[in-house]
Amino acid sequence: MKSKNITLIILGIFFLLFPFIIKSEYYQHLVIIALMWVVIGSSWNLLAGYTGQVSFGHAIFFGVGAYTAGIFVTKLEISAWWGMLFGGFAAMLIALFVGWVCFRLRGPYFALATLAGSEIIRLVATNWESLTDGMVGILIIQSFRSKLPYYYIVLGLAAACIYAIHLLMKSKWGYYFVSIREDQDAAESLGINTTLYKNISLLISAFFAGSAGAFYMNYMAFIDPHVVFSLHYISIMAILVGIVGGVATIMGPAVGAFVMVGVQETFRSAFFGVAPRWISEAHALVFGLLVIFVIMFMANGIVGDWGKIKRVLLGTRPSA
Amino acid sequence: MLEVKGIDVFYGDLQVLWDVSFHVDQREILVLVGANGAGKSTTIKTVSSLITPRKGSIEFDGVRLDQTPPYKVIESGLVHVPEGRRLFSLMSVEENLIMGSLYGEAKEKRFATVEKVYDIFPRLRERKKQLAGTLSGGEQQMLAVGRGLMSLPRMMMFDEPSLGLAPILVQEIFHMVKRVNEEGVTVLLVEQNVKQTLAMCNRAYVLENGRIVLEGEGKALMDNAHVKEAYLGI
Amino acid sequence: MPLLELKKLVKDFGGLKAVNEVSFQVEKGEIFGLIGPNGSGKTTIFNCINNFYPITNGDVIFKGKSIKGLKPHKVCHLGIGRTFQVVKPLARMTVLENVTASAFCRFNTIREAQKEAGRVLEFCNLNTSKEKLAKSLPIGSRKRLEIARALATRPDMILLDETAAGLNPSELDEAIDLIRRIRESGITILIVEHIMKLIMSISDRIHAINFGQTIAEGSPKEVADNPAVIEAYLGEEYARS
Amino acid sequence: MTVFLQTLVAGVLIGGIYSLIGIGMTLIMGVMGIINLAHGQLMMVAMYITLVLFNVLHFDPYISLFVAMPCLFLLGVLIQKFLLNPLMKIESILPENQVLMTVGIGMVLTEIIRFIFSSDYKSVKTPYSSSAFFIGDISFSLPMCIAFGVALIFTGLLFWFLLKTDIGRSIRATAQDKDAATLMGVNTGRITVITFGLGSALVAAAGSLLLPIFYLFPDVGGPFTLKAFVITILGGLGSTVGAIVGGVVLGIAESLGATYIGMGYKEMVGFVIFVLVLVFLPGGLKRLTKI
Amino acid sequence: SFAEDTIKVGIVLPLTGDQAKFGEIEKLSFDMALEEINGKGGIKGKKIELVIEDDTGRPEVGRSVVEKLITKDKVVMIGGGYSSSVTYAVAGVCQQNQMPFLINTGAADKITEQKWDYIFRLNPPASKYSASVEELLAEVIKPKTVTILHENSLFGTSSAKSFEKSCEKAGYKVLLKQGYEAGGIDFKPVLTQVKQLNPDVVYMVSYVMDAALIMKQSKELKINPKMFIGGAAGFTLPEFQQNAGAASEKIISATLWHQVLPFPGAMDYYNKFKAKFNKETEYHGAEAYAAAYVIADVLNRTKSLKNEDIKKALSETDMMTAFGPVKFTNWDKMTNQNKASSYVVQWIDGKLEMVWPKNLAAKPFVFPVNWLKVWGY
Ligand SMILES: Nc1ncnc2c1ncn2[C@@H]1O[C@H](COP(=O)(O)OP(=O)(O)OP(=O)(O)O)[C@@H](O)[C@H]1O
Ligand SMILES: Nc1ncnc2c1ncn2[C@@H]1O[C@H](COP(=O)(O)OP(=O)(O)OP(=O)(O)O)[C@@H](O)[C@H]1O
Ligand SMILES: [Mg+2]
Ligand SMILES: [Mg+2]
Repeated sequence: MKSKNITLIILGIFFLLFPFIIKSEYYQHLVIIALMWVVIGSSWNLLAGYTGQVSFGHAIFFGVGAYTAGIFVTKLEISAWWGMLFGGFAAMLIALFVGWVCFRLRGPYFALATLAGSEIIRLVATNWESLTDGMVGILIIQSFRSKLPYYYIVLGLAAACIYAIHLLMKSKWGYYFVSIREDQDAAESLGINTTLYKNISLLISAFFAGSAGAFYMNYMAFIDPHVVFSLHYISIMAILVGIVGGVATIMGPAVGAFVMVGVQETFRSAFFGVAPRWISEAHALVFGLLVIFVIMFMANGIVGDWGKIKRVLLGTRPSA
Repeated sequence: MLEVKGIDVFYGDLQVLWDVSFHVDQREILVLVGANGAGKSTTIKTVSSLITPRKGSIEFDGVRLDQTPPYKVIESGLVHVPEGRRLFSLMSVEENLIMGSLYGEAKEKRFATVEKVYDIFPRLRERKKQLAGTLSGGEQQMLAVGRGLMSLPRMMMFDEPSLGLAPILVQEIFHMVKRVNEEGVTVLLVEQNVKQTLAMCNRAYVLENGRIVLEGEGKALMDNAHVKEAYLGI
Repeated sequence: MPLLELKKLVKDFGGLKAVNEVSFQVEKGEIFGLIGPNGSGKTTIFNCINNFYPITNGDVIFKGKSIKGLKPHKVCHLGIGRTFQVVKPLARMTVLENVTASAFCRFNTIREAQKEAGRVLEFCNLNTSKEKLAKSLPIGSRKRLEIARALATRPDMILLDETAAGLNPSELDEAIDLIRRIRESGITILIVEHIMKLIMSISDRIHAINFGQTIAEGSPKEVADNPAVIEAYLGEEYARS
Repeated sequence: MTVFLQTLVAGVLIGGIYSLIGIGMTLIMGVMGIINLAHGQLMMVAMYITLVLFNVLHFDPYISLFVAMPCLFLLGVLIQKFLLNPLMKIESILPENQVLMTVGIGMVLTEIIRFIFSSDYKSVKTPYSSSAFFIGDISFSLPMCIAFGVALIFTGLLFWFLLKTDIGRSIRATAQDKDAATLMGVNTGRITVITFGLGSALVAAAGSLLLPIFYLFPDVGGPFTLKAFVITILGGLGSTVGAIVGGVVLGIAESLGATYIGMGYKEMVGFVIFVLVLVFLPGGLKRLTKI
Repeated sequence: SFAEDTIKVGIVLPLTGDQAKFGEIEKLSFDMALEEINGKGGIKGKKIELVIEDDTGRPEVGRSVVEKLITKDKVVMIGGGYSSSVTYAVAGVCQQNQMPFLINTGAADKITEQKWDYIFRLNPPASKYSASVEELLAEVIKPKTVTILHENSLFGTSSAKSFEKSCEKAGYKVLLKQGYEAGGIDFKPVLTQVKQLNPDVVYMVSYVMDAALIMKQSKELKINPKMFIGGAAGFTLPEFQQNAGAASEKIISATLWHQVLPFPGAMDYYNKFKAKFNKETEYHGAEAYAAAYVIADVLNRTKSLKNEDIKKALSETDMMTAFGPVKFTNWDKMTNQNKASSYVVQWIDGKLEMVWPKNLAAKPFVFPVNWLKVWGY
């Protein structure tokens, strides 16, 4: 227990000082993106890993958050930073509707419905030009030249998200979420309002994903429907982050986010220019192979299967 | 007919059976008795090759079942009526029965056998088009047994066939097991209903914590002090 | 006033009348047995009481108020706990967590809920398996876990659906003891069971149904001697023995 | 009126193609319960096979059908045997792992094809590619009519196969309870493998028939995967007749949507129907028609 | 390689993902130009090294790429920029770091409307693609009614919008304007509507395969306007003609570039590309090819490899390329924007011919056209 606390403190200090240790904007950018994925992955994990409602449409909430921030600028002419607050709430608003429709379904049907939902909202964003400017996208002026403010904002968001989920899972709600995942009928018979608690989980999840979206708008300064409502690059990536790191673990998505962003960039840049160029062209292939590998050999993710990984790395056999 | 020799069985790292040996003779009714979790179902599952033993051998009429893939076991004339019925819940009653007769002679005589099963369980005939999943517990049990009969087996293994059945049906199930046996089918029966099973069987084994602790004729075991205390509640 | 009253309860499954105008009253503090051949509609009646299935017709009155149409979790909060014939453990939670989750029904903090859970587990003799995952329990313990979970919601009434199926005679005695102790703690019991030794010895009154319709009601002895019950359910052999 | 009729005809015909894509899915998803997000990618592979046969051996796509189907059968068999079946033994918290696996498979297939063929658009040009005949004012595209006919034939065959043959029953039995099927003498491993193979072969047929009408690039599969889901859910899981009805209904709905709401909303119509059916008509059209 | 011997230039392109096809053409064109430039001795004895990185079509990845190019590879300037979203993200970083960025494809108008002095754009913004078609309409076709179909991409939407505006200005009635998701199989529903409306001009902004499908299906439906006009490069590619067959005949299209244009090296580039890579190239490739030459020219002229000097050299650019003249000026609301013109080409007897502007025309514009006869009905 104690050594765990010490590790956490060291990690915390490291992240607080990171921009002063590593000055390269390139690495800072990668860490900012990874931290953003920590938020998205953790929020997905709350809904899918803990509550058992596997969403294939987290892009809905991410995108709505991003568009809220963007539309604040284009339509209301107020700072996109307001989006950091309201993006989360806007995502919750959509989540209410998504929940109303999709929670009538269970298991893979829920997954498919959320997938369809994200495609629907992408098409709405594409076609509703008067609000979203369609495929022209929304372009804002970045507030800061330096990366530091962005870094600390997203670091704060990630820390808040992980800590909130940590607290949540130790409370009544946490127990209820897991009960729902294990057996909805049993949960209902134990006095758990499954509809309500599934929605609560969804709302919290949507809030964080939406905030991450709003952050993306602020940081990247450009969005269009294909970017923020992308099935592959947002919804599926969120699942991968969760699964690679370990579903239903607090730190899993955090680990998953850094691993996924790291692996992606390593291959994309052909091991930072060391490896032959064709490796870079194969990075999408590598990505696919990685998915297959993780599911086959580390079904519970890096954190979930840590014992197993350690055994393999150290070459020890499981004790009988 | 069936010869189990010294099997050790594990679920993952957890050992459930220790050096279990027993044999079933032609045409007899053999009963396995044991408390909850003693490993009765595990034994049956191992015999029907769903689980592979780490040690020991299982031979049925000269066929090494522990080296036979599970789906081939039924072709050797041995059928397992599983615990908890395990029906094909989205298929109709009749289709479930047909699924019991996929190979050889059973396939040729399929439709005659279906009628025979309906005669044994008229309730099933009434519901032949209903989906198995919507049957009540008892109806499902009848169907599970009927499905087993469809393969025209030489030996049947029943895993708690009376579980959850009304007394009137429990009687029927036992009658039926008897009848099946009288028609020349060897029976291996696992039951909690110790009194009745011991009364009707030829021989029995008592399984405790994964080990065979007693063996003997049914009537003899009924008089055994340990059995009386632990299983008959006397 | 009866604690629970069924008024001409009807449940249709697309043409099939699984329950057809069944009425009975369960008094506070009694053990009320419900028997009937397989498929006669017992589990369906349970599912109608806590509204896993919507009722086709009729009414269910609990503590003087209709609970028709209330969501299952509301029914639980009103004080009806239930078990499932096909057990539904929260498989990848420990036994303690299973019961704690249900204790949250009456307690809001984790400490109180865990304390309550500990108490209930003790009561059900599950203390030794506290830290085991629910999925690793043998079937007998799983059935007891069902009961423990229902008890942890502090019900006034509990519905037990074949919680003794698959137990051998000595285990059966433990189960009977447990059910008696539950009643002694002031909880009314509505029980479905096929094991005559159990149901006949502990029930105050028994209600027998067949094809979804009432065929008899009365004391265990009355019901056991009822020709309709013998014909439909017990069988001649049982009656003779 | 002409606009309406032409829209309707266009919808029905495109529905034929959709049905073909849906039939494979209904087998894999509806019957086996495997959610296959690589379905469209499998079709894409079949299209490339058809293309190569056309370019190298000058095979007509309708003949290549008989090559592409076995090839995809084999590919499906390999995928099921080496990637999906092993998953059943792995215990994980979310059963949806299997879904993600197919996402990975889809990505790998796409990227391999991109490696071989680059991202360029490809197409085959046949004499009948753009031939049409007229009934009154309404034009009927010939290749689409052929695809429609083939869809009908395959539906009939599959319907019969699943309901009336022992392998068909074994397929359904395996989907519902693997262990029980094993006890009844079904080699469940082989059955799942065959089923996935068959589903892949069916979508291969769709690919070969689509090629003369459409064109080809490595990412062509994705949207069709989604369409296949819509069709399968709309028609009712596991219902072969449902697949064809679902395909045609989707085709008509999209066409009407394109005409009367706006071309940009065409895809959306499908998804909205999808969600509506999932929520308000669970079981799909199968529930209405009872087939 | 030794840092002293080479000058590193970063190129940001989508080499995977759904835009990879075009990224690939541009990459090959850059490589080809690089070989030529270095083959002729490079820049003042040094060779240019292009560090081409994959942006995967995602803005945040594009940003990773450019941060890496700047901080790790220490490039002296950056080129490329395919999709608008990535281009914008990259431009933002470049401006912040005062890193000269020569855009050759990213077409959103807004990119050069930010008053960013380090950002230069070789290609015209999306809204200016149809200028010459508008001239042709006014002078020859003189339509009364128009229908517009466009793909729902940034390029499709904004060029359709600007075309609609100019139609309104010219007094043509726009009967229908519909966007569609690229990659559809069946355009008949919307084409049936077009047929019913019977416009004088059908204007389509589509990429090559959609373009071929739309024309084939128009032929199936016997749509009969005065003219079918393509608003984008899709209608100028050989694949369009191969796929649409007879349905491509006499179609006209706006284009930014075509190998038949009388620019020095245009036809050479096309032929060389085809010979070397055994596939077709089109205007995206030409843009990249020209950009490489602009980069070489700038590096030749710059006083030093300092960012400021390169920026200055860029802004003084005034040269002829295979893509046409390149000169960066400030006009409308834009900064450092090259004023490339657009042209009209027509498929005549299976060959693409330049027909507008008149002074550059290789063949006279065929008009009016009896479509049913052309299609062989
Ligand atoms: N899949 C499994 N994984 C791990 N342990 C298991 C599994 N199935 C059974 N066990 C354990 O193996 C032991 C024997 O179980 P088995 O089902 O064979 O008992 P049984 O005698 O049939 O009991 P019952 O009367 O309850 O049916 C039990 O302790 C049980 O918990
Ligand atoms: N969801 C359902 N759909 C259709 N029919 C159903 C459904 N559930 C139950 N039935 C039917 O209703 C009848 C009553 O079933 P129920 O499960 O209530 O019986 P039961 O009395 O509990 O039997 P058992 O003692 O075997 O558990 C049965 O005939 C069953 O087939
Ligand atoms: Mg057992
Ligand atoms: Mg029941």
